[in-house]
Amino acid sequence: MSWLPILIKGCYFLAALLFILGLKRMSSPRTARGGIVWAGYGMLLAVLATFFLPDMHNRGLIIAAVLVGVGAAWWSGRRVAMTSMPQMVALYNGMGGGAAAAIGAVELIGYARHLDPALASTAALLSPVELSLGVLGALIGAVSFSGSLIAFAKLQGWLDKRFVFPAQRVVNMLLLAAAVLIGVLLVSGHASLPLIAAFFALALLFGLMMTLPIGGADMPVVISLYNAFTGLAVAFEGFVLGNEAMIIAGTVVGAAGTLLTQLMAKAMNRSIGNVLFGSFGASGGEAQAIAGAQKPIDASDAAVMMAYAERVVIVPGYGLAVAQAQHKVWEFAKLLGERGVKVKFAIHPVAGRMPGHMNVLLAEAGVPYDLIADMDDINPEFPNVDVALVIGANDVVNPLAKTDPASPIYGMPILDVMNAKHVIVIKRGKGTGFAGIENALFYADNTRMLYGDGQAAVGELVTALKSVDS
Amino acid sequence: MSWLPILIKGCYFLAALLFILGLKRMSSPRTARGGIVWAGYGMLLAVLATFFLPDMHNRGLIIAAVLVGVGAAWWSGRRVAMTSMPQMVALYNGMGGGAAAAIGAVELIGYARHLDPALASTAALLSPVELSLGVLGALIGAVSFSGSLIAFAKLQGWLDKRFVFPAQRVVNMLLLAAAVLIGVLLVSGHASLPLIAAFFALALLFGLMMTLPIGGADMPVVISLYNAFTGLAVAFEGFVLGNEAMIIAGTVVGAAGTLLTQLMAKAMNRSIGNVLFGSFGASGGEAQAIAGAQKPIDASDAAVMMAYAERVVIVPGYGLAVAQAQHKVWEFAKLLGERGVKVKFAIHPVAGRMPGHMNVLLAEAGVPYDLIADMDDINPEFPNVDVALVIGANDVVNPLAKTDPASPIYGMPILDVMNAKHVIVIKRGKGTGFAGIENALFYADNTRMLYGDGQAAVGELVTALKSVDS
Amino acid sequence: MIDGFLALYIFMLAAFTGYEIIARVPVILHTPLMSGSNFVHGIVLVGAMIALGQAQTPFEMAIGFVGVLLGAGNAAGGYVVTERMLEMFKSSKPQAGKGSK
Amino acid sequence: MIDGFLALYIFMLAAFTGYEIIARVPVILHTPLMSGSNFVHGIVLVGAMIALGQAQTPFEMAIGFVGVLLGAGNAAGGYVVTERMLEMFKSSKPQAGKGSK
Ligand SMILES: NC(=O)c1ccc[n+]([C@@H]2O[C@H](COP(=O)([O-])OP(=O)(O)OC[C@H]3O[C@@H](n4cnc5c(N)ncnc54)[C@H](OP(=O)(O)O)[C@@H]3O)[C@@H](O)[C@H]2O)c1
Ligand SMILES: NC(=O)c1ccc[n+]([C@@H]2O[C@H](COP(=O)([O-])OP(=O)(O)OC[C@H]3O[C@@H](n4cnc5c(N)ncnc54)[C@H](OP(=O)(O)O)[C@@H]3O)[C@@H](O)[C@H]2O)c1
Repeated sequence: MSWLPILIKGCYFLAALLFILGLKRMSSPRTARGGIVWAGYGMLLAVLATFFLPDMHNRGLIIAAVLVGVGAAWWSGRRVAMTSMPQMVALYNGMGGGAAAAIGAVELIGYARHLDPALASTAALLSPVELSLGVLGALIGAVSFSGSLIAFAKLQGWLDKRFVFPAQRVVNMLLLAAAVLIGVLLVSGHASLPLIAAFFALALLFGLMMTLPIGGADMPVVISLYNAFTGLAVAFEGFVLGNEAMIIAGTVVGAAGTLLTQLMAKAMNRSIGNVLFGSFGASGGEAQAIAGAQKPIDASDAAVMMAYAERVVIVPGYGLAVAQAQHKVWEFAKLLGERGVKVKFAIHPVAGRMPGHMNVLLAEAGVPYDLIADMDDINPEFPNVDVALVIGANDVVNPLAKTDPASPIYGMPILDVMNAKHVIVIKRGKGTGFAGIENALFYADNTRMLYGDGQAAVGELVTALKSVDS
Repeated sequence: MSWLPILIKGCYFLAALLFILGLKRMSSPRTARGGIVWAGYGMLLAVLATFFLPDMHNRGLIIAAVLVGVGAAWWSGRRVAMTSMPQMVALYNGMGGGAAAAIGAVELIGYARHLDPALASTAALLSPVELSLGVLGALIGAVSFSGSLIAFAKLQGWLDKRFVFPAQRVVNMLLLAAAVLIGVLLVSGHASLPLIAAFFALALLFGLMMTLPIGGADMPVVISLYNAFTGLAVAFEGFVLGNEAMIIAGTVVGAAGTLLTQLMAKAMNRSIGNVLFGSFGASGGEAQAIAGAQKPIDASDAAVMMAYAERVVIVPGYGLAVAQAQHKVWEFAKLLGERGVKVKFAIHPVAGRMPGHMNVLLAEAGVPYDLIADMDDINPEFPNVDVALVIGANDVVNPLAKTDPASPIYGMPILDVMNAKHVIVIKRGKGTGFAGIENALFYADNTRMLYGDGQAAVGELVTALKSVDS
Repeated sequence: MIDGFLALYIFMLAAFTGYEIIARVPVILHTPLMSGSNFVHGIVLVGAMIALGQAQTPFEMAIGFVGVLLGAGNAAGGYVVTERMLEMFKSSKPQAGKGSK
Repeated sequence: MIDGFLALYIFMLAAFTGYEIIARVPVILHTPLMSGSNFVHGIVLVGAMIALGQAQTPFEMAIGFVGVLLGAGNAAGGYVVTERMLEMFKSSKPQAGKGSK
């Protein structure tokens, strides 16, 4: 080995190390920012080193493609709104899956060309193990590609309807089986251009059909799963190319993504299988009837209540994201703080539509993360809380999850808001949440409803609070 | 590759996997027992597979050595007392280091033989990288071997005196430098039997000299460090032999041991360097004078106090291990429990002479681990504790660690026993603890001293408690 | 070319590493973590570059070009989005006395 | 024979794995953990067996023999001691009502 290949291999090693260290630093909000920067340096290093590999042709094309890809993604990533993060992650993840599939395609086409005796070249053929993993990686990558694009479209609101037809699961399984069958043919020496094309067409179609029937609100779980898929696909293609950095980075993401997906599904009290194939909410059974009526309150009364409270806990939910009310809420919390009220935020792990969704929004508004409490930490404290202010949250504070075994969310851990001395709920009307069920909290004796769009209602609270004498 | 080598490699892979899964299961007392069993199966598998390697000669010798080694270790390990665990771990660890050094020696001798043109065989020579790592592994292994044996002897009480002479560090460094120099000669093509012998002699001597001046009570930290050393040595020799299971198991232990060593040193508020080279306690500065006198109490008064208390916390220390009082203490705690007193045990991370020492002793006596509280959990509770019963603990409850910057233990986190309403301390007399300093707790207004050997004193408490009306 | 067993070892160890590292991340960081790990598999860009660098026919080159484009998008997009999110996480400690604690 | 870089990767990943796994072990288990990891490097026995299996001169065989002896002691001793300690750790849950909680 001369020094250049060693240097390049060293760069790849360093990149893998930086990725792992970077992810490790993401385990605390204090170091997380540094973590992504480290990982970014690793990526830069690996990409630069790749230019100096021996036997690299088409350098001009490569540079052009990199510039266009980086430029477009950078530009879109810079200007997208924080509330659209889930779909952007889906989009970028799909691109990664597509790239893995493209690598597999190039390798397969090259392999098919070498099989042709008329064109047979001296280049080494792939070993059976490499070939199999290459095909597997291509399959997974292609599924992740088309699936992620559907997820993107759904979250973006371009595909509102759930696409369902009879025997859907059978059709999907047949699609997958056909793709796998052709994959086996490819591996066993029958690689040819039409077969390769059919393979990718089937894989892409399967990803599409698989994702279409899943409801938009389940998409974050699906995205996280496809994220793990893409990682695996990258690891497999890395094996084909003999690139250890790809194997390691891909596998780490594969494992991490699988774990994250499990954590998400668990926090929603569902299994991954149920998310992918289940018909959520159709659990049958008669729902408990809820007695009583919702009791409204107006903004000035609510403001007075909180102004003279000792402890207020604010519980944001998906409605906060819809209303983009995070800045107003933080303004309101600061005003309360200036009056000496102790304010905390309580966040349910699956509030909103992706894990940590609320944390990102509050962080955007400038809420320091040490004012934000986890479910497990805050739940025992609610009995000492004077006012719990629920803003656009519904399922995550629904006591039926504890009391009604027939409820689709039965068993999901919730924020015990109903234990607070008073509860004020901001929402637009009688709309249900993600699970589409009634919420007993809204009818409780100590609950008052403040109807209105999240941002507008909090704005009224701010105005009202300013006019309360201090 | 035919199927046998693949099968053997598969066994090694499985062994490595079982080791990691086993260590992972050790992270909770509920699964820990299963963890060591898993790791044990991995070891069995790897050893059995090795018999079927091609090119294995001397099978009879191997079996004889394995039987003798396993037999002797099994026998000694079964009958050693729980209080002697630290030295047994040192002994077994030293054996591992010695085995790694022996592997290095065999490889080096074989290498030297092949260098001799008259005897040159067809066997492949080691590559420079392999040779260097082999020599490094042998060096580390030999140091760990002789060092661990000294640690064993010290803990066993065979070597009480600290062995100190002027310019010791310089001599030690010269020894190490000489060993490294010869190692470099060996690697650079000058391997010969006398040189190899000199290399090992120097390495062993260095391990000896390095460990002799360290005080017996610091030995656990040293053992943990040598444990990490042996792991590294095993990983390096694994590289020479091309055995991935050894590389992985060795490296995992190397990393784990390093972390454990750091945790131990940190809990003692010292650096690893300070343990190895420092002169502990010679930090100079004037110690705070302690006002007041120690106020004795007799067993029957102490028993009455605790019999009518609501909450009692028992704090064991090194003296509990010396007095072997764990069984008596648990008997006493159960008696209190029967009277309705809430009893907990509070354990400082470095109470005793190795981390988790007290936990093992209490577990031996049958104390369920959920009655045992960590320092961080129990400290805020002490103000609500009626009686804190300190048995043979000293440094870990010394408030001077918080108040006296001149104290050698200043900055070490302690159990805040002094915040309890009453404190009863059992010890033999005015003896100091490991750090050799006075303890302000013993002179506090709310502290009473119950003098006597740990086991005898607790026995008196038990008798006295039985005669208190319930 | 990597020996199959070595690849298996690397695969196993990398999976453990990924699992263990992520298992400690607090819920508060799950969204940035998801996009951060999404960024990390952007290393696929390197593979796509190699594939395009070895492509010989125009058809292979076209597919390789698309692969590099997509890989570059994955890497760059994942970075920007993650960095933007993490930038926003702040503690109240430095600006003490200002907040509402 | 293992390629140097692959060994480096395995080394790095194994180090992370070891570090992360141990970082979660509670203090209560530190002594058994120390002896448990001591057991795990008893895999050196396998290496010593290979070395003795390849030894050719009586001198090499003698050293190899000592190596296997020591390695076997490490593995067996480490196992017995760890198992004995861990066996003792019990929860009070199954025998509820009996303890002093
Ligand atoms: N976080 C995740 O990872 C994730 C992923 C997938 C699914 N989920 C699911 O999503 C749900 C999250 O629960 P959640 O409590 O946060 O939300 P939710 O149950 O979906 O409820 C949102 C509420 O906000 C109100 N709302 C909507 N727009 C509003 C606006 N502009 N102003 C004020 N209020 C508005 C709606 O009532 P009105 O229409 O009356 O205003 C609705 O009741 C859970 O069921 C969870 O399982 C979470
Ligand atoms: N755990 C570790 O990993 C580790 C490792 C190395 C060093 N250390 C150090 O060891 C110390 C541990 O603190 P500790 O509080 O557990 O112990 P300690 O400070 O060493 O004190 C032990 C006390 O027990 C008393 N004692 C001895 N034999 C006794 C007997 N038979 N019956 C009753 N009492 C007896 C002694 O006083 P009398 O002589 O008056 O009876 C002595 O004051 C710390 O300084 C720590 O840094 C710990």
